[in-house]
Amino acid sequence: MDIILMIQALAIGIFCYLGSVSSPWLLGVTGGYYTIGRPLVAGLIIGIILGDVTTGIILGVAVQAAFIATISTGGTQNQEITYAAYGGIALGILAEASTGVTVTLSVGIGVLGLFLHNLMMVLNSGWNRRAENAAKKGDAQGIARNNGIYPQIVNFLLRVIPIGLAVYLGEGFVKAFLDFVPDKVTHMMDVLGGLLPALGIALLMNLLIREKSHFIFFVTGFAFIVFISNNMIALTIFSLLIAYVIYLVASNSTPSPISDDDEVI
Amino acid sequence: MDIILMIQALAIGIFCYLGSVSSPWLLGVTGGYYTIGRPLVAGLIIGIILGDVTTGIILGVAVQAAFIATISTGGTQNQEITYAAYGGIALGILAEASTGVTVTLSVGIGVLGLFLHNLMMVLNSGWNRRAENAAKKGDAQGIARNNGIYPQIVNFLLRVIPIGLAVYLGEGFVKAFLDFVPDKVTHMMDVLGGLLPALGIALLMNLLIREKSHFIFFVTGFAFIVFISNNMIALTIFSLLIAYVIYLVASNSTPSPISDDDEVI
Amino acid sequence: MDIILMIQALAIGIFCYLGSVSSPWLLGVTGGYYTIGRPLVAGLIIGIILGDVTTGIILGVAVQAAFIATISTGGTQNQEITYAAYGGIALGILAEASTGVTVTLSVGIGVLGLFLHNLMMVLNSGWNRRAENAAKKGDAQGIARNNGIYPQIVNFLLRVIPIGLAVYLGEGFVKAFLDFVPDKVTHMMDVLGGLLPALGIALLMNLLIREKSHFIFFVTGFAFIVFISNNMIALTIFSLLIAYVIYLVASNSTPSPISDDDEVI
Amino acid sequence: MPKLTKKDLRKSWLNWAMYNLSSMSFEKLEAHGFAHSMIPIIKKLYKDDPEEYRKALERHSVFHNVEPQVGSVINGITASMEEERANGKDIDDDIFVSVKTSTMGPLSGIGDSTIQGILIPVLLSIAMAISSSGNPLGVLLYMVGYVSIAGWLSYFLYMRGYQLGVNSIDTIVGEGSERLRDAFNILGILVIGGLAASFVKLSTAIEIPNGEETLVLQETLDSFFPGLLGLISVIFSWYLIAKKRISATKVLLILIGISIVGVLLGIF
Amino acid sequence: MPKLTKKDLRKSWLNWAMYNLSSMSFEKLEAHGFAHSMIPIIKKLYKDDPEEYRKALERHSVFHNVEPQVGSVINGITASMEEERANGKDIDDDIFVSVKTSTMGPLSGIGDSTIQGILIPVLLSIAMAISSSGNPLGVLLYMVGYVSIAGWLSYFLYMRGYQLGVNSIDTIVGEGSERLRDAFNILGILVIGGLAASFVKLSTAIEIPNGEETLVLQETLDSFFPGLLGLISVIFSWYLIAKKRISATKVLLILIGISIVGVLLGIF
Amino acid sequence: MPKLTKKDLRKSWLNWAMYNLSSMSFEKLEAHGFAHSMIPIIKKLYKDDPEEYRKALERHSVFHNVEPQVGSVINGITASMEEERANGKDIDDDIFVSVKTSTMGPLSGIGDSTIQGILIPVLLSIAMAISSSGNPLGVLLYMVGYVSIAGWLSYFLYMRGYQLGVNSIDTIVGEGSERLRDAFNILGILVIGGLAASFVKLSTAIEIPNGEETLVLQETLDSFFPGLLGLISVIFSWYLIAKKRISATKVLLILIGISIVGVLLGIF
Ligand SMILES: OC[C@H]1O[C@H](O)[C@@H](O)[C@@H](O)[C@@H]1O
Ligand SMILES: OC[C@H]1O[C@H](O)[C@@H](O)[C@@H](O)[C@@H]1O
Ligand SMILES: OC[C@H]1O[C@H](O)[C@@H](O)[C@@H](O)[C@@H]1O
Repeated sequence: MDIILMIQALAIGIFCYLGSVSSPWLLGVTGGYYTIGRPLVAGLIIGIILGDVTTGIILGVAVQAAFIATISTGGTQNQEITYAAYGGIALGILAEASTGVTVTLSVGIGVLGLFLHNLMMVLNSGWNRRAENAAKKGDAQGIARNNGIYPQIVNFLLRVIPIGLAVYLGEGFVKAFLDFVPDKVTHMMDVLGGLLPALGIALLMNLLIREKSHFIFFVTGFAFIVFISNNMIALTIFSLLIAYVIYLVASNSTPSPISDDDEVI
Repeated sequence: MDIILMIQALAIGIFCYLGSVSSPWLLGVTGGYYTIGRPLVAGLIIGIILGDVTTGIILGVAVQAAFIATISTGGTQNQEITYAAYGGIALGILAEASTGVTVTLSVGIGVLGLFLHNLMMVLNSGWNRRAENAAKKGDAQGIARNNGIYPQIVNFLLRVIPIGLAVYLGEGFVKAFLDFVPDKVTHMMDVLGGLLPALGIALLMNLLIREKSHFIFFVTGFAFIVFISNNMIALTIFSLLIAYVIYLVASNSTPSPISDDDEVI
Repeated sequence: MDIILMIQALAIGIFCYLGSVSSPWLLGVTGGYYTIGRPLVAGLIIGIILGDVTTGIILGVAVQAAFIATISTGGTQNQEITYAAYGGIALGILAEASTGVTVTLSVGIGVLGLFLHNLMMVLNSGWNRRAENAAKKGDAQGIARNNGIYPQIVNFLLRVIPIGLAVYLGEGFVKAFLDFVPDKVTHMMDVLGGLLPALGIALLMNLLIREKSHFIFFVTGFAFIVFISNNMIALTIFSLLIAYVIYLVASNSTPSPISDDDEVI
Repeated sequence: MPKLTKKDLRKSWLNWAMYNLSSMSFEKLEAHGFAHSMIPIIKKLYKDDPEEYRKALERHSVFHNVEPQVGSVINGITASMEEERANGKDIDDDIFVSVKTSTMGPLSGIGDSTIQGILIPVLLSIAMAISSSGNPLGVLLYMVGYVSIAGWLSYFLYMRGYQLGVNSIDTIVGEGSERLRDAFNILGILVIGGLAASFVKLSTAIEIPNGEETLVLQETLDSFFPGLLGLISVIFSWYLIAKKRISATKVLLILIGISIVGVLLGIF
Repeated sequence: MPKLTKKDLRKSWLNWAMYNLSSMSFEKLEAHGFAHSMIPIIKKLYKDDPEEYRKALERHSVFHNVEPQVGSVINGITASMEEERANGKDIDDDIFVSVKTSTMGPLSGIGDSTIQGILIPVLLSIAMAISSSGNPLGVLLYMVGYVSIAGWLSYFLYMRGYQLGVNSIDTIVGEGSERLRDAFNILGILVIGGLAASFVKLSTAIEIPNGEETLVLQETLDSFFPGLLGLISVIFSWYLIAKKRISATKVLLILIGISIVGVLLGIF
Repeated sequence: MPKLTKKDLRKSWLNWAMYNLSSMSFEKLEAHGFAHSMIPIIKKLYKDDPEEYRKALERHSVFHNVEPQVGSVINGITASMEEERANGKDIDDDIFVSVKTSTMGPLSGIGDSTIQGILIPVLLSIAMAISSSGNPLGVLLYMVGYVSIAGWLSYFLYMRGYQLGVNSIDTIVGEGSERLRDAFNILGILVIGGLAASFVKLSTAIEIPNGEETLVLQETLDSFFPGLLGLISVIFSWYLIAKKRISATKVLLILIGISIVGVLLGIF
């Protein structure tokens, strides 16, 4: 019994590694971070590993909703989504936790994971120095090894060990904890699960909204879903139309640098 | 019993005065005409005074719907909404009239009220002359009194007396009338209640629609409510988007007075 | 019995002629091809002739849906809609066929009809030559006859005879055929009925879509119906708004041929 | 050097906010309301010069009319101009007049249509939705909502007008603001289109016998254009007012007539 | 001085409206329909000059093709030009030809797409909604609606063309009208997008076993994009026609083939 | 004349696609990933010139950071520039540096917001709708969908960059592309508005006694603006981040605090 859980925990840890932002093996971020690394996909994979696909997917959907708008720019992330997904969903299934609890578990693990991720980035400086030296010596093989292979050993260990252990040992803790937890706290977790996406979306807004008038578009998108059609494809199509019209407006104006006319004349 | 009704009638008359367009006491039109003066608010107030808040509000909503788009510009109004609201709703509650009948009562009283309002404006010419003289003499107090105080006496009497009497004496008349009234007539009143907002809206259109193409916007607004989402907030948000796009279009064109180029060159 | 059907068949043939694209008698295409010639209208007329208005209209609606976007440009048509409508719907009623079968019948007859229509256009070359000669001789009457009257004899015969015969003789064939036809085939016909409008719409798209970006509008129109409001009037109103905005955008840019400024200066 | 304090300005604003229309007559409208609002300003600036004091009172007692809440910006501008004048700048009566007359029109246009045409009806329709079965919450929401928005707006615009002084005129009547007003205009038209759909209600009672069944005409209309009769009523009323130049009262009578005749004929 | 009367113009319009395509052939199309329409005009203007009469008839017997209802404006313009010519103005045959050839194209483009692509399908789809269960009201509505709109349009445009004469050419083919046509084009594309959604119907019959339950694929599709298969069918057909240059008839055969094979394979 | 073959380019692209972030550190990020990607190119072009070989490796080992999938276009451009240089054209290190630095920013901006802000959330939300009750179809759809779109994009952009070479810089950072990026920006804002509405969920538990009945506040809110509390939460979070410059982690703590306190007070 122990052995099976150990293998399962190991497998989950390995997938957590494969889905990490710097793992190269699945066409880099394309098949890794942005595919295997998403909680929705993690739900399916963990469900297969633990033998309960349906629960896995349902928890995957819940965690994905809370992390719908995580964003990684310039190497920084607001939450370590892969740790969060593999740690949280796996423990959620094992401890038979509700979606609210699973999301909260994920958030907690995501915060811890962010430390480990940053630790890896710090340690990578060492490999970087070796790669620089290889470049100076004209040693292409050295670059390839110090860029593509060695740092992955660290990354692998930093993911497989903690996540593997958490899954292997965590079930009991979580279950015991859940027995104690009053209804109020479960409710808090549900509330938090609903609030969390606000953070990621706020970060996206911070990236995209450059002037006050842009708020009109944000509120329009919100209103579309809430009042008109609760369907993201529909919204995307109408947004394309609006963006296209704005593009036309901008195209018609800028090609004519009239304000410069004075100089020309 | 009589005494209670008398006090109630008086109170209603006073609120009708406070909600009038020229009453200063509630921050002028802000808290007066545009707040206390609206049939919706009148419904609540009359409901409190007559001891039946729910009926008051329900009738207030009905009368408000018929007067949703009254507009006062340049001192002229299409209907005297405050007389209409206080007279109509109060009698409606007292006579246990239906919403259709209450709306019709309001319309009738509104028409009579418009005469009284215009009468006040005529009489104000007298106070105006006195204020002019005060100004010529450098008498600031005289201006304040002849602008802010004395004319209000007339306004007060022209509201409290007729509305007070109407409420005090009207119940019996209306009830007797309602006993006679055939179903057909009640139905006519309902029809009229539904038609009335057309008048106010037509006046607003007259104010806003300046060229044929503007009809596209009017019909779009109509279609939005009828076909897409029966929610005025949703419509307002989308209208903001459209108005903003039109603004962008206009901004991109006009800053470049190209037609003047010839002169410049 | 035979006689009645004969008269009915004849009447249907005559309406098929009156609704043809070159028949002048109902204000040309206005009352003819685009009114009497539409399957929807044909359904009503055939229903009256055969004494089953309801079935006629229901089949008319079905066939009209399949032919909603037929288009005739430069004398060419993608399907001969009038033959299709009168032949298909009449046989559909007589053989008590389902809507799917009726649509398939119409499609088949429409293909055959296209040959006959093209045959008429070829034969008209003869009348054209006579009209040319009349013009050369200054014979106005000759033009009128060779343009308006004589070619109609051919058109009349090419419609009344085949459609009349088809209706008169076809009932038995169709019924016998339907007895044999397996369910699968009926289902195929239903599928085809749903697919057919794609052809006409594709031809319209070919006419209207001139650049890739135009696809945004096409998909928006589609999405509007599918996601927002399944009502063509609503879509038309919103399309007017969008087209108007695009028109404003275009108007603001082109009147100022700024790129030519250099020449001017 | 006389200077206006915050207190003077607040008093002046309050006088305006309260007494703008309190002696309204057909020929002078807000004339004395404007003067009333200037009293605290004039008292402070010209307290040592009775003649200037008198002239100032007279100067602001001329015809004035503007949407009062939005129009408070003019009072603010005027206060700042009076202050400059009292401090020696050469501003004669003509300039005061032209400032007022050039801004009254545009401000009334945008103010009336935005406040009475958009803000109030939209707030009301939200409140009505909430209160439709007698719940006071919606009414209270409207009262608090409207008073705080409009009260703040009036105060803010007064102070803004005072800060920017004459320079703000351009922002009000310039080309840029015209575009903005055009945009608000379109916003207004869209919203009143929606108001029409929400509030004008007319349905026909006509039923057409069709074989054994009867066809309820209103249902047929609703199947392709709900509210069509309401739309027609509005456009008809607009046509009478805008194209036939018929007065509002006569249109009211016509609508009453239509209701009566329509019901008698069994159309509605 | 020969002058055309209202009666002449009406007769000419009616001749056009009725006989525009009545002798249509591949090579001449509306040539003689146009001549037919000019007969009342020519009779009146050149009744005293047999040679001019003859030449005029010949002049208008050349190839012509335009959407007939919108195209009546050309007949009106031509009538006014013939009148001017009969009154001495120097208008030779070339000008008549160039007026016709320059307007035929744009008018057919806008006419065919607006009338056959927007007006008729939209009217039909309203009528079909009303008549879908056999009620004749929708059909009657279509008949009355279309004939009055299109009949009025054709008449109005003829008369308008006559009034404005050659000057209207610019309104038809100028830059302003091009923008208008572009806008109508976009209107048309939006509307046919909606037509596609309303009328192209394709649904899959595929069911995927999923544990004990079965997954109905069409329901899954509907949950995120209803009508997706219809949209794909339309774009596929458009691709064949516009990009692969396959004829309409061949596409028809392909659609038939898809229906047969799809049903046989259990896809549809 | 050394020439790059399709095979070299494929290898280079693959190295990039896999190893772009594999040794990411705070100070160098994709520096060595870029060098890794250039190895096949450099091997082919400078195999006979060890010094150039060495210098090229060094040249591409400097700081680099760009959205990896969209950024592959830079690798393509660089490959083509290296080829030209190896064939004698005078391209010195500065130009390589400036090409990279000028394109990194815009490409990351558009890439991060379009891929992480639009493409992935929209695909995910479709998949989640399908999989919401445990059906794996949605998840599989996402996996196949995302990998094929992003994989193709990355490959296509690399090859395109190679074809166009330095000339493509203008298409990336020029004025036209800025307008395009602005449009994408607006697209993104609209979509994340919708994401907020779909995913941020907050509802109040407050009930107001009203006579005998109780008023469920959330129902009242839903009657005029569903999702209002969610919208407020998002705007509040944005305000903390964008205006108060509070870090994401602190905002997370604040949200946790709100959940706890709100539930304790009975608000949520
Ligand atoms: O911002 C550009 C880029 O920066 C880093 O490389 C990572 O965070 C990527 O995920 C991101 O796309
Ligand atoms: O039109 C401006 C203004 O004119 C008068 O003062 C009144 O009718 C006000 O209600 C209105 O706002
Ligand atoms: O394309 C213009 C015109 O060409 C021919 O005359 C016919 O096909 C008409 O139906 C069409 O409108």
